[in-house]
Amino acid sequence: MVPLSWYLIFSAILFSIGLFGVLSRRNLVAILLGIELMLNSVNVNLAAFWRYGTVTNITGQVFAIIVFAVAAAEVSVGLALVISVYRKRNTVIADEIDMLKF
Amino acid sequence: MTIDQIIFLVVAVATLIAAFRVVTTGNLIHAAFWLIAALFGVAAIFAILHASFLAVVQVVVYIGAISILFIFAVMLTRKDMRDQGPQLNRNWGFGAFLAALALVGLVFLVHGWSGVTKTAPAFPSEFDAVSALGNALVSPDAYVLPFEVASVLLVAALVGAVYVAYNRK
Amino acid sequence: MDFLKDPLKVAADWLLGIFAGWGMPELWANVLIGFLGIFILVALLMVLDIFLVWIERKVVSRFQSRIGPNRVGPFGLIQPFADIIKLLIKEDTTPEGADRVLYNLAPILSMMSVLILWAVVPLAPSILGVDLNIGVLYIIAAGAIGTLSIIMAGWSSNNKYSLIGAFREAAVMLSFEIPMLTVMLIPTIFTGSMGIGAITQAQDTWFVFLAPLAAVIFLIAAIAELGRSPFDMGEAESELISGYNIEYSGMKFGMFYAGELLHAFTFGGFWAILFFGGYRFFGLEQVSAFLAIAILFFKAFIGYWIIMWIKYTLLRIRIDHMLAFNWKFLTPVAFVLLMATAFMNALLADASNWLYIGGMFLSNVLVAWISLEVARSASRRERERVEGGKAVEAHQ
Amino acid sequence: MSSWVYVGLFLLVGLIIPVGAIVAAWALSPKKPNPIKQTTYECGIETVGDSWVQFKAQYYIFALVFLIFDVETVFLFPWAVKLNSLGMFAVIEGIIFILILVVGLAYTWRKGMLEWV
Repeated sequence: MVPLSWYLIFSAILFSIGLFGVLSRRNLVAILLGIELMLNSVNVNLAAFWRYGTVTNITGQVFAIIVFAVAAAEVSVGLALVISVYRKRNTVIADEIDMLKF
Repeated sequence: MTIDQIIFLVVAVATLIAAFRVVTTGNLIHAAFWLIAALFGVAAIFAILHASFLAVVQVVVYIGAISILFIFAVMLTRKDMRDQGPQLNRNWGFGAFLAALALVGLVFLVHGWSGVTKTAPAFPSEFDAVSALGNALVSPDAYVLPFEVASVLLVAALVGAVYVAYNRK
Repeated sequence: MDFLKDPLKVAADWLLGIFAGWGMPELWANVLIGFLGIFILVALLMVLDIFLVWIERKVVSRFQSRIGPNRVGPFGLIQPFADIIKLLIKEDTTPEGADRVLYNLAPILSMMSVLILWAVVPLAPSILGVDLNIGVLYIIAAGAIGTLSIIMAGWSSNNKYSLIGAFREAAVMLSFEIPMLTVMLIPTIFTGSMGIGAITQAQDTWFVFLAPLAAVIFLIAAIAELGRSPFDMGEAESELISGYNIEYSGMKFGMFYAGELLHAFTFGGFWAILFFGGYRFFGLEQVSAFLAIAILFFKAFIGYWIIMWIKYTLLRIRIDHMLAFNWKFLTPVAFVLLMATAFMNALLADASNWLYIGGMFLSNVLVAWISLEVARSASRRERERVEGGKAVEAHQ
Repeated sequence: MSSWVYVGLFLLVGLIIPVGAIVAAWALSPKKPNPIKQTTYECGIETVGDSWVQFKAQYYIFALVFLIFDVETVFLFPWAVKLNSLGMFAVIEGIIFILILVVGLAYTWRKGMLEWV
């Protein structure tokens, strides 16, 4: 059997890769791609804890499903904002969207 | 090593490679397709975990809807994709450092926790996760409120996103 | 007698004995037997696919008062094999500037998305395929891979037409997935399970009598998913030439074409399974597994024939009309039908069987009638707005 | 062994067969490329510019509406599975859930965002 730690380490690596993407990509869409990876790593954790805890207690899966809904809401609003910014400023580079700068 | 472990390792390594390509590929369409590969790998992990419902929902929602939305968004902003220029910002080294720090911290936390070497309990053969989910989502003493609030959240996201993205001429 | 009832188990036991004789561990032997079984099933499907080409060509010829293929072999039966040889030895061109990996991956994924649908098809009472308890969603998940392959093909070909075709096709496929998912909830409600095998076994009365409107909506949404006329916006020969697969030639085009035909047949099969009892036909399925498979395929062919009939009869709809039809008519109707079904199901939970069937049938008819009336009055107002009062008189 | 192993095998076979067909065609077919053959096919007219076309924002709006309703219907599947044993209360919850989302659809419809401009 696969021990629980493998899943946790897998999701930790996935989370870190996503975090790296969020922190270092210049493109707004690419930043959102990184966020997707991070949300997925959370879901892996939730499913793993459900499987390795009490299986009949479904809480882990309920949380994972709520995360799906949150991810859908996040992506739809996030990408809509990117497109709106692109229309106004003609750029999707995060550094160049500096309207709030002093 | 047992067969389960080999399957897990193959899927996990493939997923992580795909995830790494997501954050390093210059061409954003390719990054979106690598994201699909990574999401598919996560779906396979769900299947290995016996979370059948999550596995198909992962494919239906993430691959069938979210990644297509990403591809459409990339297409809409493609004039400015700048596939050639640098894809990482100036302080990417700092970002890498923070990501590595997060990884080390998480692994340290996992390492120090006693429950980590736990193996999975036998999967009860009569247990139907989908109907248990159905019970949990609609019974008042469980998650009926999150269930309804999720629909409010989705409507708010729909109205907000469509309003922002709609091109008023 | 056993072999007729449950051939799969007999064959599996026989093979297991052979493999055990070779000293193979039981686990590996089971996996190998599964692999062989799946391989044989998929190979048979590909053979069926070859004949679907012939059937499609013959049927369309008859619709159009032609004869169709009739030179090679009796009734032109060998024609599809000649086509395959031609596809195999045709030079395969890749357009300049194409994204080679994605360009080659797209036809493979397109075919795969169709083949994996057969994993959940219950062929007979003893042959349930992979009896997943989420079978209904699995169909949609496989469809998601199909949508992806179309976008992949359109983008990687580096051609304006294929890109436009791919996005139109993707928009249509996405849109019609909502009514399809919604009406798939209705057999799920009746059965209390998402497993396709369980849905088949629950159909003592075919679900088409309980939910005729759901069956119609499923068929419409399935045709849109397939990208067939009247919803073939992605191909649109007269404006986009061939849409997303314009740059493909040889076997890669063959994969798209064969995938489309098998997909249509498969959805005919799913229509039969979800609403017409699958392999069930007055207890005949219990006689032999082969008879059950024959019944399922007969029903699937009827579904496929109806899809062909619609394809070769109706004209292509404009894309804005198509999407408006989905979002402003089909989706609301599907939602109303779902709510009505859930409500009636709870209301009639203790009623007798006949009352239940009658109530369900009447509620479906009622929803259909009301929605058609609403659509009619709305379209009349629309006509008045566009054409002015007089033109409407002329229409009536 | 869970039944997902067989789904995995199905995926594998579903990959092998089309790949086999394409590889066989690649092995058998003649390969004589030339620049004319490899140009993009646009009805014989010389191709102008790259394949980037003005992408309609409306596709994005439809994908967005689809995403929200997709998630919503997926939420309803566990509800539908348990509906027979849960009684009227669960039905009303589900109907409320659907009605809230129909409000979203009505909003986008009313604001004219479902029009193909």
